[in-house]
Amino acid sequence: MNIKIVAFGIATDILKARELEINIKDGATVEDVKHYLKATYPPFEKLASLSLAVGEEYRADDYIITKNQEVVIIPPVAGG
Amino acid sequence: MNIKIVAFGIATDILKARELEINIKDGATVEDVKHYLKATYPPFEKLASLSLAVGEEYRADDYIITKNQEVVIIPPVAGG
Amino acid sequence: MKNIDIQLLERNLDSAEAEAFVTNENCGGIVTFVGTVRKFTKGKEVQRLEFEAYEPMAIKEMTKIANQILEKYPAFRIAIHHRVGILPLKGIAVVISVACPHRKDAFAACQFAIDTLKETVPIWKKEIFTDGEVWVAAHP
Amino acid sequence: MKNIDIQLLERNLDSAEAEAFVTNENCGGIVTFVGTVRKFTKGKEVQRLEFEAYEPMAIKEMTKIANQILEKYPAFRIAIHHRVGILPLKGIAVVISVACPHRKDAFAACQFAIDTLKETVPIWKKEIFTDGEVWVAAHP
Repeated sequence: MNIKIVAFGIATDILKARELEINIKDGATVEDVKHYLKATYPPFEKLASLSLAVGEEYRADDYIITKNQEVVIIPPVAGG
Repeated sequence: MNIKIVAFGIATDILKARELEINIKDGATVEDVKHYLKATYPPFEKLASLSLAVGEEYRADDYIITKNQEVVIIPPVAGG
Repeated sequence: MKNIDIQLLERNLDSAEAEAFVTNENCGGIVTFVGTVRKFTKGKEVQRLEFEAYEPMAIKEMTKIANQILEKYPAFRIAIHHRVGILPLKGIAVVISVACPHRKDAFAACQFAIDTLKETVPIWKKEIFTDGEVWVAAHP
Repeated sequence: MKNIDIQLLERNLDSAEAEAFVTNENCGGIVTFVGTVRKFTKGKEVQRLEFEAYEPMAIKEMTKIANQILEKYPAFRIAIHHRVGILPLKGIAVVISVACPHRKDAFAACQFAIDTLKETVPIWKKEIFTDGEVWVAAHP
């Protein structure tokens, strides 16, 4: 299935894009997408943390992503 | 000796004056003045605390007051 | 009566606005945290900052913090204003103001709010130096 | 550079003045405490407050607190502004603002300052109700 990836902060620099579409197995989880990202873009391995959000909420590793969902990469936050 | 007493807050109400002069034995201490005040004006007994200042500093009970010094009554403070 | 004021702003923040929002006659203590841009990070001189936010989720996470404050503390009102975009030196990055009947709770609640904001709210900060730039906290 | 700003004022206090004084490019965290007049004390409605200060000693004691803050905490600047005279409902009685490089110290220092002020500074507060008045904290 295809899913849309949206990047912020340093993730934009790593992907060299704000958004991209990836093809991943049906029923992929948040953990699967993290593996995909780290394998495809090794700089993700070096970040202090890596979270994914779906539907404007942080999602746990076992969260199952469905077709056409937008997955947002949340690298270490630094507000304040 | 004579000393000048200056009152603030509720002490003004108790003394019914901002200032008064009292006659007390030579070499009287802060403790002696507190005893004098409590004996002469019983409402001082009922306050949550009673401190005296001389020269714009809080003084301990054994501080010796000298002639013509100004003794300031500091009832419980409530700034802020 | 609305008790929560959450804003992401691309203009100068003014702590007086947050304080005015939270002030109310039931509260005796207002504690306000203002986070400003420091001139030096690890000995390097910062030229300016750039804040980027995942805006809808940032608003949602800041609202969660505010609701937590109202549940966990005897707090009546809270304002959280965060800057986005380019910020010069000494500029204000964040203002958090909390009003409680008593001061001790206001200190605890305000500190909880900024500590949590720095952990959960999807906002990123880039420091721009004369000789480069870095995404703050990205790497261990 | 003067790092301490102590004032007793017979006009409306403005927290922005205290914050502006403490803001500096070495500090990332400013914590401000604002103490306001609450409408009800023990169920009775307050009409207004009157503050009386033993002014020279109050200034001296507030300066002591500020110096303690600069010694005990990694604080760069502190402002303490206290109201005297008649204060209406919701009026500001005190503003304390502290700037530190890091926020945790600014919270601790500001809280220490207001806690100590309430114990040591010779200022008295009279609450005026519709049916009488009382010197706050005078009796146990």
